[in-house]
Amino acid sequence: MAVDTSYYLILSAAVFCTGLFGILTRRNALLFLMSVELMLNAANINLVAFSQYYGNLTGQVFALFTMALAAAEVAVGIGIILVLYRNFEDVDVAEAATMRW
Amino acid sequence: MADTTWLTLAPAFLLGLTGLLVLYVDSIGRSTKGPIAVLSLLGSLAVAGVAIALPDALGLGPAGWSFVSFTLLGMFALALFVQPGSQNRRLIAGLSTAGAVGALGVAAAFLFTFDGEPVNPFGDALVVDGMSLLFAVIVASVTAMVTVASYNYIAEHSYQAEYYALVLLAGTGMTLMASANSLVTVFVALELASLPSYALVAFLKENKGSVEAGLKYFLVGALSSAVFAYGVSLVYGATGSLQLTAVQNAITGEFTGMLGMGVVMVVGGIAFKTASVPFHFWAPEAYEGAPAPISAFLSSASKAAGFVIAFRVFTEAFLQVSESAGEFLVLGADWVLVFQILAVVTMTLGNLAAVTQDKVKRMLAYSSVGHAGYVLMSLAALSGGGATATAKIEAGQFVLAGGMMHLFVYGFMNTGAFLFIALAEYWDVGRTFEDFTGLGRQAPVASVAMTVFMFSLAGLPPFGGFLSKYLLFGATVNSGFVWLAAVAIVNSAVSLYYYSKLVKALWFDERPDDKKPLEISSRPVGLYAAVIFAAVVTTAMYGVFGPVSDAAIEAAAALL
Amino acid sequence: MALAELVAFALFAIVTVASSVGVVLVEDVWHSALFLGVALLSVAVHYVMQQAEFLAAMQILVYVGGVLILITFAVMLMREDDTTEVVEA
Amino acid sequence: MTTRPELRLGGHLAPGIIAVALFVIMAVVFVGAPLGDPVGFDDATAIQNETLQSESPTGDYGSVSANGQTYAVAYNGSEETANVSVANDPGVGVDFREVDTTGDGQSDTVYAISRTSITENIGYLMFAVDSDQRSAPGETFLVAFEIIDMVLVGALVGAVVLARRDEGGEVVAALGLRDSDESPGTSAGQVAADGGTEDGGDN
Repeated sequence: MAVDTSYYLILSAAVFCTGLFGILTRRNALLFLMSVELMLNAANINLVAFSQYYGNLTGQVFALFTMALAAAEVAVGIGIILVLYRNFEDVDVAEAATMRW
Repeated sequence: MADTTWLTLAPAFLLGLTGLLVLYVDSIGRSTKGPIAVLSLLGSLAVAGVAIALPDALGLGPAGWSFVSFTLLGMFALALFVQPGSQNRRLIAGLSTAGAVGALGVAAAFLFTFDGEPVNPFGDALVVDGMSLLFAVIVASVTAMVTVASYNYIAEHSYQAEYYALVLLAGTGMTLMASANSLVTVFVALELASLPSYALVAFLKENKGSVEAGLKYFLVGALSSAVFAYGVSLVYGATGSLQLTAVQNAITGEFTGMLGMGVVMVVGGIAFKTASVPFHFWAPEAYEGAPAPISAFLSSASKAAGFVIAFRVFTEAFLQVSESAGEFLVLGADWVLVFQILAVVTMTLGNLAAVTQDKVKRMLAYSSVGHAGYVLMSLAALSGGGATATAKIEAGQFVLAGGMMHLFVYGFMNTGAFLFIALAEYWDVGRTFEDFTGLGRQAPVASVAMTVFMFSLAGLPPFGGFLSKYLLFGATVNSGFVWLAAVAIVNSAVSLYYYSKLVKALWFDERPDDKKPLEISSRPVGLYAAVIFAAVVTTAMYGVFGPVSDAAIEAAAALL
Repeated sequence: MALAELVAFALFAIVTVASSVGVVLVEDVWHSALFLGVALLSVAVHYVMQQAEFLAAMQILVYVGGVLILITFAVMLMREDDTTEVVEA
Repeated sequence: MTTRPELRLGGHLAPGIIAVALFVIMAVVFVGAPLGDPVGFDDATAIQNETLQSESPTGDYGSVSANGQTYAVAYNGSEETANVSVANDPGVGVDFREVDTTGDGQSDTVYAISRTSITENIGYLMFAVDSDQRSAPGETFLVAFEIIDMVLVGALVGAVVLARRDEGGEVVAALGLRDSDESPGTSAGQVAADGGTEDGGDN
């Protein structure tokens, strides 16, 4: 067993923070969606690493559920983004500002 | 005799099954899909029959089989493609309402016959106890009012069956959130409540406000669910399990940093669902842009469901209470302190922002944020009250019960208020306070109901809101958090200003000359029924409050 | 052996982090989607290294095969013809 | 036409600092966490050390409990590392192997060795199947699985409702701009949420 669990944790922290950075900087709704995917993946890396650490499958099964939920979330998200595009001809989050943000 | 503990989940089953059934019924009327719908319905029923007849086949147990049939039903519902236009609007709305009322009846019956022994249907991942039943009652009654009101509100729209199905599925998710006893179940039930809600907020596809609200709700929701998932992964990392009691037992103090970070992130996920700071800013947008019945649904039922998760997760997993050893330990981060800050910031921010609004729906949205702040006090005041652990536990039970009762009353008064907005939108009244002037003469019954909701939300004596606020604030003082209660009382006083501003507009203000005169000819039955029902319950809360608050105190006692 | 695993981890960790940074930093949404694909695939490699082979398979099937295709479709549908700079606040 | 990826930098200072600061905090916490060697799922670690619970007077059979069940085992006590024959076959999930730990020539310990793959175990956990072959620990997820099922129904219904374009109750092409069409939303699409104003209620 070569790789320490903490290495994986640092990897996941890096991916999580990258996703957070993307959310803070990018206005494009699709980019936002992709950044959220990165963050969910970071959570999954953690879960798998801890699953290995404890020799306990709970983490792996939960990671599977997270994947399924991410897929469902993307489906709904893309539906909303499509409708947004039809209404505003843009997917810029700030562009859709009928109401104050 | 087969194991029947799964029957305790009947409220959730009823809501979910009705949601799927609505999709079937909608398909049966169509020439091409009718036969498929009937066949798949029969197939699923046959599997359900097998499930009951052969409980131990394949080692799955009755729980497994009942769920297999559920899965099949869901899969077939997908196969019947969603399509616009509805065959029988009345049937679909009636079926949905019947499902919600049925769930309400079952939940209420279970609540009042509850013997105090928590049941674990399907292992440890779920628990049915007093608190989950109480919140099932709240969610089911809000769902029922919303489905009744929607009958008129979405009368002109396509995708009726899908609308009701989404509402019912979200309601199922909220009911399951109330029963979730493991962080996995919490997470997936939260998503079940959220995903249909995103679609519902953006349901008015041609309306820019609705689409924008849907987008913002979705973006913040996706972000917070990612943060929540990461928090859960850290809690798992610190303890090696996800089941709440197991988490509590496994907390050793070895991984304090990781656990603390996980707890803070879990707080973030819950803050989204309850529309609290720091994930509150979606709330005014989403509530304002969404169809008004959906605003009512989200601001009442969804908020209650978020809080029930908070109550259960934090008291079961991150709090160690031992009366015999005299222990009352807050585990992980000092989340009580976090909740104190969040409560003060949330209620102050919500109420101050509500004061400045000139649109009624947005004012209600901000006031809903303020009310989240009040309920947060019940977690913020947990650690106070007395020198001994026993005294602390008793004080904690009272604040928790106060929070539950406030959510219970809020479920009626806030739903009613938003449904009155739905009524105003139905009449094309407009959105600002000025637009509402003179409505009292045109629609006196609805306006009286709205006046009741406003005064109740402000916490004035004759109405339900007074009782729950009295209980909540009193319990907070009892826990030794006088300053917190003082902040809440000041906030309530502020809120009286903007609530009475609306009442004044309804009854006393002269209509400005530049506004076109109101012409209200229709009296939509569904909307009226829901609004009046909510008003009657809010007013008659004196009769209901006693027994329900007893149940709430018992439920809180089971937690601590 | 331990060193080999460590090197493999470091290599793929660099790929994962670099491509996820790429997702948030590149100009074009389409490039972001491609970078996301690389990131998701390299995460699958980490899963294999942690005895989660099934999860790795699901990662590729569900994420790369499903989610990414969906995002790609959305990108294609909504991409503006000329790469106009999105104005930042 | 393909374009080279271009980085967009600048104007990201504050979010960048936030992200890096968060990363540093997390990294410090993770490095500081007293994580030992991972347990993992290898055969070597999945072995559960089971001491013989009872032994026959002749020393050639006994009972051993593993995974919550008790099995009768028969073995030849004089031969080291000999395979144990198991009386009531626990299935392919668990193998028993005897080992002489005290060095007296008598086997005194039986190891239960997991033979179930991780993937198989994930299946058992996910559907809460009670099986002798379940060897890895973990919680059961039947409820979560079924809730996910409902989530997928809800998500797909929601996505289809949103993404489908329809005019006057009739489905037209699934995609495209609304404004490029001849007749945008008719009265069926008009909504009251903003008081019925055309501009989406920005008044």
